[in-house]
Amino acid sequence: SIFEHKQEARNPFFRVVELTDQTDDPAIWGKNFPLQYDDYRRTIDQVRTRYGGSEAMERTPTQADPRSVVAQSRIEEDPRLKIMWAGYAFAKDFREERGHAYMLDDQTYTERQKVAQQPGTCLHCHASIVVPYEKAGNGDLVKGFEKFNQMPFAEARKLVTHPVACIDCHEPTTMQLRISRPGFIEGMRALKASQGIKDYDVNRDATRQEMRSFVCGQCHVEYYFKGPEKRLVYPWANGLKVEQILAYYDTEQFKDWTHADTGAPVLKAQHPEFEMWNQGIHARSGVSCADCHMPYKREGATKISDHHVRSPLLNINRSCQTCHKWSESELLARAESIQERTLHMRNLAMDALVELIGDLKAARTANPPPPELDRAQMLQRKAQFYLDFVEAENSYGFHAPEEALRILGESIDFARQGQLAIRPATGQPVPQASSLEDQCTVTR
Amino acid sequence: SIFEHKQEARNPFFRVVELTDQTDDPAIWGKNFPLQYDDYRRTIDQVRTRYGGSEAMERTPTQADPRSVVAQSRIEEDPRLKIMWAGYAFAKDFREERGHAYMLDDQTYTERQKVAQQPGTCLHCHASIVVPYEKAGNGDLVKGFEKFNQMPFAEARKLVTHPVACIDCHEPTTMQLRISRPGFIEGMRALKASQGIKDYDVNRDATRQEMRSFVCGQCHVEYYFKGPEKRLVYPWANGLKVEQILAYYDTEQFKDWTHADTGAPVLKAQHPEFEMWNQGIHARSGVSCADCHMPYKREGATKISDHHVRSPLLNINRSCQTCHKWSESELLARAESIQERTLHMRNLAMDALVELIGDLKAARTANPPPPELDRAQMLQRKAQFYLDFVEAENSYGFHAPEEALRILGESIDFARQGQLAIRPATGQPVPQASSLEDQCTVTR
Amino acid sequence: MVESENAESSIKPATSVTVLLAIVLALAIGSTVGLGAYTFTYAHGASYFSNDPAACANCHVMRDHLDAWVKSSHRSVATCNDCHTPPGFVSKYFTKADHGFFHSLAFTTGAFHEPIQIKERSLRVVEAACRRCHQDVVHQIDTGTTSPLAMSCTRCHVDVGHMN
Ligand code: HEC
Ligand code: HEC
Ligand code: HEC
Ligand code: HEC
Ligand code: HEC
Ligand code: HEC
Ligand code: HEC
Ligand code: HEC
Ligand code: HEC
Ligand code: HEC
Ligand code: HEC
Ligand code: HEC
Ligand code: HEC
Ligand code: HEC
Ligand SMILES: [Ca+2]
Ligand SMILES: [Ca+2]
Repeated sequence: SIFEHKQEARNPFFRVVELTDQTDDPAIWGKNFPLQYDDYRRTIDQVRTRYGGSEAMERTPTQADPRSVVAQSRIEEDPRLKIMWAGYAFAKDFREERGHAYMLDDQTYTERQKVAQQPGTCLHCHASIVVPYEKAGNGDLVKGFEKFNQMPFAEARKLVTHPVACIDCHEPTTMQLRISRPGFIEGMRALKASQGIKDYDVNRDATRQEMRSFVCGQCHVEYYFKGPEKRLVYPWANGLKVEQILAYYDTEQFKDWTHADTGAPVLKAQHPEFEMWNQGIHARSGVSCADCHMPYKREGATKISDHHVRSPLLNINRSCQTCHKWSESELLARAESIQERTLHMRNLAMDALVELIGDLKAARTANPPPPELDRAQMLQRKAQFYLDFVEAENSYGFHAPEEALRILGESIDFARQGQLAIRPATGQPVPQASSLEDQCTVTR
Repeated sequence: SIFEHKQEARNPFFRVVELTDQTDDPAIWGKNFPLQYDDYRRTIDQVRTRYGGSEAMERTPTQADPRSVVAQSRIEEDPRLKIMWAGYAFAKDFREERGHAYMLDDQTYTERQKVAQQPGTCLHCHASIVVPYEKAGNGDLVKGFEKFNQMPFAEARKLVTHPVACIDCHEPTTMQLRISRPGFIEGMRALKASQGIKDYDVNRDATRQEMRSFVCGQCHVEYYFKGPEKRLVYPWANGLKVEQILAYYDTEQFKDWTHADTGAPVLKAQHPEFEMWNQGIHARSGVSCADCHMPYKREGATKISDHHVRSPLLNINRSCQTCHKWSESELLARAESIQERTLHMRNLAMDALVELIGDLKAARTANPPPPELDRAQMLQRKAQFYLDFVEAENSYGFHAPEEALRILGESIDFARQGQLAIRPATGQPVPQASSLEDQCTVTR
Repeated sequence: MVESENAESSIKPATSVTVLLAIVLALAIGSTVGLGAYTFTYAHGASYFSNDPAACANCHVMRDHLDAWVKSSHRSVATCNDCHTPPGFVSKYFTKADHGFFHSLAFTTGAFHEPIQIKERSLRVVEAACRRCHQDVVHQIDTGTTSPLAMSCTRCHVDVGHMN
């Protein structure tokens, strides 16, 4: 009743336990902040939206993989993905991502662990790792990070217990947002340097509104493992746009793998939500990840951030209507029409790429192989990275609708040019038995 | 009360002269509405924005063309347009459009009049034509319209005096907006019919807010001349999207001309502002043409619609800032970044099309011509219409940024597929002198 | 879109009046039983009949709107009731009773859509209020229709009363 409302209004929360830099168990934080904790735990929910969320698929647990529920397989939904990733672990197992509660298990038990030997680096984004890093580095976060990177995954895995938890985003005494991930700290420093800003320190220099996106950018980004130290690096030294990231990889002469069918030195793009969001109108308007994925909700007289991080389309009134006057159904329709258009172009780009891969496969066996084979392979690298940059981005274009369509359009152009590169020029007749005869008679 | 106020509002205008359905001279209307008339006359201004407006180019008047100032030539700015339009009047003269004051002269004196025999139909959108139509039809607007369509341009031209004027958009006694153009009335009826709405009457059924865009849609649309009667038809019977319009032309087996270099049956898209705006977020949000191109302005004690119809980027504070709180420079930057992205993709699509045209040219002379020649020609028709649909749309993508990029991406795909269609399959070696020798020795 | 010609025209005083009077009187003599009435008095129901914006902000759910109003261009020229209540004793107090009584009810039960959205009828009241003060400014553009929603001011000036 209204009486309680007024009571709550006076004192939103009071602390019952003390929290330190060693407290990584979210349940303990939950004693002070039960409302946020309750929502946080609800990330186990699996609800599917038209293009997002995730579907709970039953499976019979095995010794090797005790999970009784997983998310739907993306490579079964669209087998063209297996052709794009031929020769790489993703062709074996790639699923729709689901809530934060699952991040540790899904990483531990994915088939990708079996077909390839993964480093401890992986845990940077799948576990509550502030305390483990500091332990491993004897109080030095970065040293701990480097130690983890060089361990085999299985060994490193033993040192972590929780998925992302309170301490990964919050400073325990003030509850201020805090960046805990070396990958992001170093990535932002490189990015700002490219813009002429010297030794940028995200925890010192970022505004509060920026932090509401940066805490997510700690993990929802494109990345690679650099050198034998398997250091986690965010490829931002030239900027966040797809062409700037590709240029970075080209100068580093980096490839994720050699394509099994075509021999092209290809790359795998991974969840560049932060990079794409940066190219969109919402970022430009100062709208943060948390504004949409952790909107304020009223609990009695206080407003809290919804810690049930999920698709905003499951929560449109809080996520969108604070800024947009349109009805829930209209806002849903607007988001889905952006996603539908993106998916349509993504499918055209996928077809073009698959056809290029087919042509390259044929061309390699031809004798003599076409002179432009290398150029065509480099065009596959380009077309594929551009396509995957949108494919791997999990909003189906919503975070930056125009940028997504621009990238897909260019991807189509690269793929088709690759096909053209290894075909004889137009007007040159296909050599036919007959025409050959003629030429022979001539030479006689 | 609201009612009383409304009654007063009904006829708020102090009139010094009476206006009838015969009054086509705007100067007379101007006696009653001096503010609107003054702004209306200012459409003679020529100011260039980054992608729009128009530039005043001096020229020495001739007998044939007395204009002392014209807008810049688009085909000189980008000669690839001449290749796209090879064999069509637009390859001779195509200029940036400018203010309403010039519409009648620019149409009368364009070089396109000299290289082709144009019908009276043209005047539908370049003159104040309500009174002339009714005169020609003895009081029947549509009859007059049909008469005009069948006259040669020169003859019809003698029957009109003013560019678009008050009477073309307003009902003279109430000043309410009114649709006077048969082309639009019939086009909307066909469109609505395709949506299951029977005999739609735009002047009876449209809301006031819709009318604030429909008056512009009378002319800022794609069109063609149907049959020997040269009837002006807006190709909307399947819908307003580019693929729906192309499908309409395909079933009508219509072509604007046969491409000089390739023999393809091609189409010319023209200023589909209304169609593209309809696909954009602003239309979806109920924002009309007049909201941006005729924003309200304070004149003394009252607000009026700015009848100086022009680029909103020359008037950002009134055109954009009532709805968007961003600074003028930020709003300008947002619009230009949309246009820049569109232009970038438009250029890629233009390159792809020009390359296809080159290949087709070569393929036609080849002996034997490649079997897939027809398919490649149809792909040129598609690629070219899609590209021109964005090229001819005068906002450089602003009216519907995502739709413009979608269309350009598909255009690229069509053009490249056209090139591939007429090339020998990959893996088939280019016949080389040497390899021929070998084969000959074999046969020996 | 916010605006639509079909939206039929403004309040029908005739029918409303009786209903209104009933409610208004009922409230005035506080004889209505149940939570609504309890809340009404608790939330300084009496202050409903004043023009003090604070009266509205007795409800924390109205707090945001008060804050947004304080930031708006109308802060110094119009209070809540200038925009949210129609002129004329009866309809004015009916609307207040609506905000007071039904909002009290909604507030107490917590059964309302968040974020709070203006109802079409209330929007009509607001749209009429704009015209009350700005007739001179808009008499040329606000023509040819009997529904204030047909030519919506708030379509463009959405934040004159509440600047977020
Ligand atoms: C303006 C609102 C908005 C902002 C800001 C935003 N997102 Fe999203 N995000 C969405 C929408 C809408 C979707 C699509 C959800 C769906 O399809 O169900 C989405 C999808 C996602 C997904 C996939 C979710 C799923 O259900 O599969 C992830 C992950 C994500 N966003 C992360 C981020 C990150 C990280 C940021 C900041 C860098 C961010 N988002 C910024 C609205 C937003
Ligand atoms: C420590 C790394 C990390 C951080 C920090 C992080 N995420 Fe995630 N996020 C993940 C991982 C890993 C997954 C996938 C989990 C899985 O599929 O098992 C995920 C999944 C998601 C999803 C998909 C949920 C679904 O139903 O598909 C959304 C939405 C999301 N994150 C948004 C955010 C937002 C917003 C933030 C910041 C407030 C954030 N994440 C911070 C690692 C992180
Ligand atoms: C830079 C942060 C980061 C690193 C490093 C990282 N992940 Fe993830 N991972 C994420 C995010 C964010 C998601 C959710 C978004 C998505 O699935 O695209 C995710 C999702 C996943 C998923 C669930 C969806 C799927 O792909 O099936 C698996 C499994 C996974 N990661 C395994 C790994 C493995 C194995 C490694 C190491 C080789 C790794 N991750 C390294 C951030 C990271
Ligand atoms: C993935 C990042 C992330 C994780 C994990 C996380 N939070 Fe938060 N939390 C946020 C963000 C973002 C905000 C908004 C902060 C701001 O606006 O400055 C926030 C705000 C808060 C606040 C301030 C009040 C509010 O609700 O806005 C509290 C208290 C809080 N979180 C508690 C917790 C607790 C307890 C946990 C663990 C159960 C937790 N958080 C886990 C991102 C996170
Ligand atoms: C904190 C404010 C805020 C939130 C939250 C927000 N938006 Fe927006 N949205 C904006 C702004 C600002 C723009 C840019 C246009 C403008 O300046 O008004 C925009 C633009 C849009 C556009 C037009 C962009 C385009 O590509 O056509 C769509 C659609 C949209 N938002 C949908 C959503 C949806 C769906 C959600 C919730 C998942 C959402 N927005 C959440 C502020 C917000
Ligand atoms: C939301 C605002 C908005 C709406 C609504 C809108 N336009 Fe535009 N229009 C623009 C902008 C911005 C430009 C780009 C002007 C420039 O580049 O200088 C433009 C460009 C144009 C141009 C080219 C102008 C020039 O300077 O060369 C024409 C013609 C045009 N619009 C007609 C229309 C018509 C007809 C409609 C309705 C069917 C419409 N517009 C709706 C904003 C709008
Ligand atoms: C009777 C036909 C007709 C109508 C009605 C019409 N236009 Fe035009 N409009 C034209 C023509 C023709 C031109 C090009 C004139 C020229 O280049 O000589 C033009 C040019 C323009 C331009 C370009 C100005 C520049 O500087 O480049 C804009 C903007 C424009 N119109 C907007 C509108 C809007 C908005 C409406 C409705 C309120 C409208 N038009 C109604 C025929 C029309
Ligand atoms: C359906 C309406 C419509 C018809 C019919 C029409 N025009 Fe136009 N015309 C326009 C509009 C709108 C513009 C301004 C936008 C633009 O230039 O793209 C324009 C611009 C022009 C221009 C100036 C820009 C340029 O292209 O150089 C010329 C010249 C012109 N028209 C000539 C003609 C001729 C000749 C015909 C008949 C064959 C014709 N128009 C028929 C609507 C029309
Ligand atoms: C190309 C179309 C067009 C032409 C030509 C045109 N008007 Fe308008 N006029 C409009 C539009 C659109 C409105 C806004 C009407 C509405 O909102 O209902 C308008 C509104 C008006 C109004 C109402 C008050 C206001 O300013 O909003 C008057 C008076 C007016 N016009 C007079 C004239 C006069 C006089 C001329 C000729 C000198 C003229 N108009 C030419 C389109 C036009
Ligand atoms: C009458 C209101 C109105 C006017 C006038 C208006 N806009 Fe908008 N604009 C909107 C709405 C509504 C949206 C959609 C997002 C939303 O729902 O907030 C939008 C979206 C946008 C977007 C985001 C779309 C995208 O593709 O990212 C941009 C950019 C924009 N407007 C710029 C402009 C510019 C520039 C002008 C002036 C030439 C203008 N607007 C005039 C209401 C308006
Ligand atoms: C008893 C607490 C309370 C008080 C006091 C209060 N409101 Fe409200 N108001 C609410 C609640 C709860 C809602 C949401 C009701 C709903 O949306 O169904 C609301 C909704 C509204 C709305 C939007 C819904 C509608 O009816 O259009 C307006 C406008 C409004 N209030 C104005 C006012 C004004 C003006 C005052 C002061 C004269 C006021 N309120 C005083 C609780 C209150
Ligand atoms: C100058 C006029 C004006 C004044 C003064 C004003 N409002 Fe409003 N109010 C509006 C308008 C306009 C809307 C509708 C905004 C929209 O369309 O979303 C509105 C909407 C609301 C809503 C519904 C929420 C929403 O966004 O639709 C509430 C609640 C509200 N007002 C309360 C108040 C309170 C409380 C005050 C006094 C502190 C107040 N208003 C003062 C014009 C005003
Ligand atoms: C109680 C009288 C009153 C009411 C009700 C009222 N206004 Fe005003 N309004 C004023 C005064 C006084 C000013 C400041 C002096 C001036 O500019 O005329 C003003 C200024 C304005 C301005 C110019 C400053 C700005 O904010 O841009 C606009 C626009 C405006 N009002 C629109 C509206 C709209 C729309 C409504 C209804 C939602 C409304 N007004 C309701 C009295 C009122
Ligand atoms: C299509 C958008 C639009 C609509 C609808 C609209 N206005 Fe405006 N209004 C404007 C613009 C733009 C200005 C700024 C004019 C200027 O700066 O010269 C303005 C200015 C004003 C001003 C301030 C005049 C001054 O400079 O003092 C008032 C008051 C006002 N409008 C009231 C209203 C009212 C009341 C309504 C509804 C009857 C209304 N407006 C409808 C766009 C609109
Ligand atoms: Ca998901
Ligand atoms: Ca122009």
